[in-house]
Amino acid sequence: MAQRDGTWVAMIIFPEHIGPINVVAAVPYFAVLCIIGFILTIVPGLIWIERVVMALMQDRLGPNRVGPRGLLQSIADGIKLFFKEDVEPAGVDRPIYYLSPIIAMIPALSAGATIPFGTIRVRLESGSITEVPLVAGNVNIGLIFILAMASLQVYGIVLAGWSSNNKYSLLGGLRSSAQMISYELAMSLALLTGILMSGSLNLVDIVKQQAPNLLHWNFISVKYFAVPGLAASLIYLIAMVAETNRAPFDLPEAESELIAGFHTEYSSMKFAMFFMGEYASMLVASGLATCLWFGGWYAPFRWIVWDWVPGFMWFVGKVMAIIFAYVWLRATLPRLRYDALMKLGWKRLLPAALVVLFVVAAVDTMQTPLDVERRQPVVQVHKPTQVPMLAAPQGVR
Amino acid sequence: MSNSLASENIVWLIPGLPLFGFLFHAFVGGWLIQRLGTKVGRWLVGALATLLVLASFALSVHVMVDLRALGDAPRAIVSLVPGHAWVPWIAIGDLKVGYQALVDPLSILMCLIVTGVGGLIHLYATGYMAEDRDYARFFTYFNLFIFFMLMLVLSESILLMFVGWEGVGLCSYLLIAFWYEDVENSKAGNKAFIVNRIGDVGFALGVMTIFALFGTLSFYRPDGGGFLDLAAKGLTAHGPLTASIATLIGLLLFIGATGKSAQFPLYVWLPDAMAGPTPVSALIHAATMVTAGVVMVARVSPLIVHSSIAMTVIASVGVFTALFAATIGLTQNDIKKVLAYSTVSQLGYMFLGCGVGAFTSGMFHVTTHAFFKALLFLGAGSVIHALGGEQDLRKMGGLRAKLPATFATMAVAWLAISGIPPLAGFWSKDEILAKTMGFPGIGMVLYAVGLVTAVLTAFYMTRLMMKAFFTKARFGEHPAGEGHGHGALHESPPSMLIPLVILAILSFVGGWIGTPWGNRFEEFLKSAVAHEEAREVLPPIAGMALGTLAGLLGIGVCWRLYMRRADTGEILSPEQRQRSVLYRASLNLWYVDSFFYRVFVGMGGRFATRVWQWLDVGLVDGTVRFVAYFIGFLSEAFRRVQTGYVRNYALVMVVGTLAVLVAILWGAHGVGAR
Amino acid sequence: MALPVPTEFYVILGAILFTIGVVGVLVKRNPIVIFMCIELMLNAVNLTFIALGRHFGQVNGQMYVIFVMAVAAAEVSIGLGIIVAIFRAKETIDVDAVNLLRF
Amino acid sequence: MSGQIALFWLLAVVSVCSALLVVLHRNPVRSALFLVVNFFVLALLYLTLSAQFIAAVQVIVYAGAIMVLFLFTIMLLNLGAPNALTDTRSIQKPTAIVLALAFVTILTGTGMVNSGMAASHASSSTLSTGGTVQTVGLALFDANQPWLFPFEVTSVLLLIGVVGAIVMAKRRI
Repeated sequence: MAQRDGTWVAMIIFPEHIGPINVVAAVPYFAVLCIIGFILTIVPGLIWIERVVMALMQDRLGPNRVGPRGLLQSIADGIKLFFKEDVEPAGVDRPIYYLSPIIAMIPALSAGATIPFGTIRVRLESGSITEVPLVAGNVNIGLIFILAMASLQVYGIVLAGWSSNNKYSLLGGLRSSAQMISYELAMSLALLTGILMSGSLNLVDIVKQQAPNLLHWNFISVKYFAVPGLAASLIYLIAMVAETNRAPFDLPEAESELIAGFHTEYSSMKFAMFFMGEYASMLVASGLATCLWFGGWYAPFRWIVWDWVPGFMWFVGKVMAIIFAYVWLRATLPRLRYDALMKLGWKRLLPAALVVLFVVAAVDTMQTPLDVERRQPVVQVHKPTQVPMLAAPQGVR
Repeated sequence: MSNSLASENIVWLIPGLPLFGFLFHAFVGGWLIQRLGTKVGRWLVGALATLLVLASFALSVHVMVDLRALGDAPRAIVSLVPGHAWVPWIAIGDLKVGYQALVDPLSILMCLIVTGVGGLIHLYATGYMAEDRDYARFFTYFNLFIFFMLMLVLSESILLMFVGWEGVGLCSYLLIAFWYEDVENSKAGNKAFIVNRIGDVGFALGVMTIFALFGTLSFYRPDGGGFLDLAAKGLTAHGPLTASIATLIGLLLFIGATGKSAQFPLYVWLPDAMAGPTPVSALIHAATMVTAGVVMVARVSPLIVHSSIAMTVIASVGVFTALFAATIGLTQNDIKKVLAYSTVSQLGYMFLGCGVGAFTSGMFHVTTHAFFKALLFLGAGSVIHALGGEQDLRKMGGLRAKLPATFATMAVAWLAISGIPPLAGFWSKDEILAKTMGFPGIGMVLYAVGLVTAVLTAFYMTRLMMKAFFTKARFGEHPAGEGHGHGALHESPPSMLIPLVILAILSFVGGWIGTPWGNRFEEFLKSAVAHEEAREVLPPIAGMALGTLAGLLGIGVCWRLYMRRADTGEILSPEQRQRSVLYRASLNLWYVDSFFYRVFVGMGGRFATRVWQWLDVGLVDGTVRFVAYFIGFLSEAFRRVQTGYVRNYALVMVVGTLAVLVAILWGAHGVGAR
Repeated sequence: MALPVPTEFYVILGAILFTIGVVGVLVKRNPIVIFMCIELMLNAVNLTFIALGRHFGQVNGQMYVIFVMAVAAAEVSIGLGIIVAIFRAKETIDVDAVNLLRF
Repeated sequence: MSGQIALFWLLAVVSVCSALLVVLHRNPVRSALFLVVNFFVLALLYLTLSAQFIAAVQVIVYAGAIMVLFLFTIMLLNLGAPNALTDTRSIQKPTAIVLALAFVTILTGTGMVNSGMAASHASSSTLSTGGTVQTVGLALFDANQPWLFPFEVTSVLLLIGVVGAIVMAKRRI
């Protein structure tokens, strides 16, 4: 196997078994630990980055008291939140009020399960070397799974807004449900475009087919003449920002109108969990964008200068670049008015995404040899019976 | 049979370019004109439309060269969808129709005519329509027309041809009614559309009959399974091809052809169609679309020749139409109406040629007619343009000096249509008449009528020329005209004159490819149509002499008569006109239109009213009313069930479901017990 | 034998869920809850379809489910629209208050 | 009892309980949430039936879209207050319960479920890839199977749904 990318394990080649551990089988567990650990530990860092970058962009000082360059500020904030009194306003719907921060966080974390963030090489017993993707769930419906989880994220916010017994919260919750449903359409269509370009729903396959170099990454895929990919990825990025309720689409928590929106009545750790959920969904959305549009863990092209850089470093780098774009947007753009938000979602992004999807489908059709001259019934090609069979679970046989 | 066509990958571009033009003008054109300003925008739109058609022409030439390399009987079936061998349009049961083109001499000839003449007329139209409000819309329709016409001639199956057939009909309708603010124009468009529907019923029935009898709609297939392949072998899908089958199909298709190609009695729409802009008349109602019927008959000729009845009917209708329209053309005063009846008459000649089995001659006349009739129309358009929209011959005269270029080019066309050697019209008309003589049975009768028609043709065309160009001017020096004229009388701009000149050259030399001494046209075309060696009755030179004489006779008589009355430009005085029954009949179109109106519109309307009153109001409505009263009576009793509570209804539904379940179970157990 | 969980289990579960949905439709007065119960019934049927489809080794069951879901989506959008319209007109959505269409 | 059976029982109990709570709870928001739970469990049941694609679509369509719409409407009309619209006494409720009991007895108890099933156990041993996107898609778009046309018609249905919802809910169009 040619060493066509510089995964870090190109240097350290695992055997299949380290002691009693089967490495290939252990990869998913390892990946789960990596994802959850990464997301949970990076959040304070992200908050610090956001504050510093914003400060730089807005010509302010930013955090500068706790630790060098305010580096420990986020940790101090975390400790503060942890020890704060747990306030429960009057008239809340208690079970839902306490559940909703958790509901807000779980889908974001579980969506990370199907995002591959690198590969490692493993030497099998037969002596051949195989490349194992670092992913918790390498399933064939990976992207749909992420979509499903993304569609669940709205519950946390809606329920928080409703159960707080506060009209600002309720308004925030309503806004966010409308906003997330609206932008989910454009996002799904953009994702569908990406799926069509890649021909798979499995994120590992999607990343792998973008392998050779920059020109095969979906966002400027030369196979589709660059423009549709560019448009679709742009649509995805915009919809992604709206889906994660980030500026300039942060209407659910528009502080100038709604105090703090859906989390007005939340404090201490409950508030922290909302915060974590938001950053987790940002990270997952960025990771998905990286996998689908920006070539996942691959370097732009092979170059002796960076061939030694491991794949997951590229992945993290790309994710961080997208996070930086998030911050950049927040520092630059004012919040949209509500009708402008809806107009953008329904009248601009959705039609544009449809057009792009159509174009990609058309290009795809043109490039696929159809040749149905006197075509035979398709069924006879693969199965003699009238319907495809499907499986019973593999268990007891 | 045919090896592959070298240029098969570019055939799709021939209709594809005009289609692109259509889409471009439809979606971008108007915006472009708005955006870039009238001058630049219009120039761009017009230039693009013209260039696309001319590019199609160039591609057609390329394909023709490649086609000739295929040998004696070249024929290729290529896909119209790039990159795919066969893309289905309809695939239901046995009916399989794909987007495919049949490239053979007939279709490529028509491509050349459509794109060549069409391109010239596009160029002309950029000048003619320059002042029009709906410039982009005009070229949208124009390019769409070219696209559909190319689909018509290129289609591989008769169903796809039908699509093109209807498409050109649509474009014709849209363009006749182009200036739709005027009610008359809209009515003319409607008339064309409705009359064509009558013919289309025949065509559609013919298509269905073909599918029923042959099991396919493809003309030719590479494996020899097309219905013309079968017909050429004297077979149908179910047995031998009998004369009665051929007669049935032939006549049905011919009904379609009479509609589209304005043959008696369905010709009435064509003169009214002159309501559209003149380039439209030239392109659609003279050069291309109206010849679609001839093309179609020539295309299915291997089938039609099996029926002598159908052939005789085609020839008779053709020659009758030729004579009939020529007599009407003698007295019309609108310059475009004269040309319209002349077109009808010439189309009759073409059908005469087809009917007597000389399909190549018919197609030859299609070709030359496209040249000189387009030229005549464009010349007429130039005159109309110069006179600020005036179309009445009585108000023209003496334009020879004012519009020298227009006159010179129109004179060529005039002589060509009159059948004066060595111009184009002479050769084709002569060939048809020569072949007519050899037609068994009534050949000589047809020939005689055709010859008389030739005299009349020369006469009315000379009349037109005399009235317009020679006699004393009968218009003011500053014709009142909005839009077109710029005050003083002026020659047309170069964009209009260049097509005139090119067409004049073609009208002059275009016939030389089909002289009796070396008929290269027939050599080229004869593999694509049914071909029968004609019986020779007179030596060719004698026939040619007779034809020439007929033309000269018509011209001479007319010339003398008008030269005598050069001051008024009228042969007959008003009293003579009042007295002459024949003159009035001809002027009033032999009362055919009013007859149609009275019978179909008047009596038909009364009949329909009667039927409506008795059948619909009395019987159908009566029954419905009775049922309604009856139900109402019952409902009085049962309406108590309607409590208005949805959940009650749901409860009843559940009870019903339970009942059904019990019934099923009981039934199942019953079956099990048995 | 081949199937670890007998298909009958799934079918009976579907029947129970369906019946619960039926009861909900019959006893509830809040049209939104009635609607939810209808969705419950549809899902019960879906479960049966998929179970039986797996049982017979066919993909047909899943096809039906796809159509059921599409129809359910369309139905919900219109149904909730109707409920909003009714609420706007009558200031209540009690199904028993909407009884104009009666004898 | 194998692990799969145990899993089935767990899911079945959760789904039946949540379904019951949907009906019994007086607060529409709670009803909706229990319905979400029910749908989620059903998605898991689909997974055990190896219909992965349907399971994901179940979550996306039902939990992610339809139920959010329900919640949205409940909040929009502010119907979340408990005890709203409890049923007054009438014969409707007892009748409904009796009927339901009859219904479930007939459906499950009479052997109808088993009729015709035993015959075809053999076919289920034919294993393939299950309900993956590929299997479902190939079957759905196969011109030789009857699903393609209904599928296309479904798009029209959804369009009508969109138009209908707007016409219904918008005050001025």
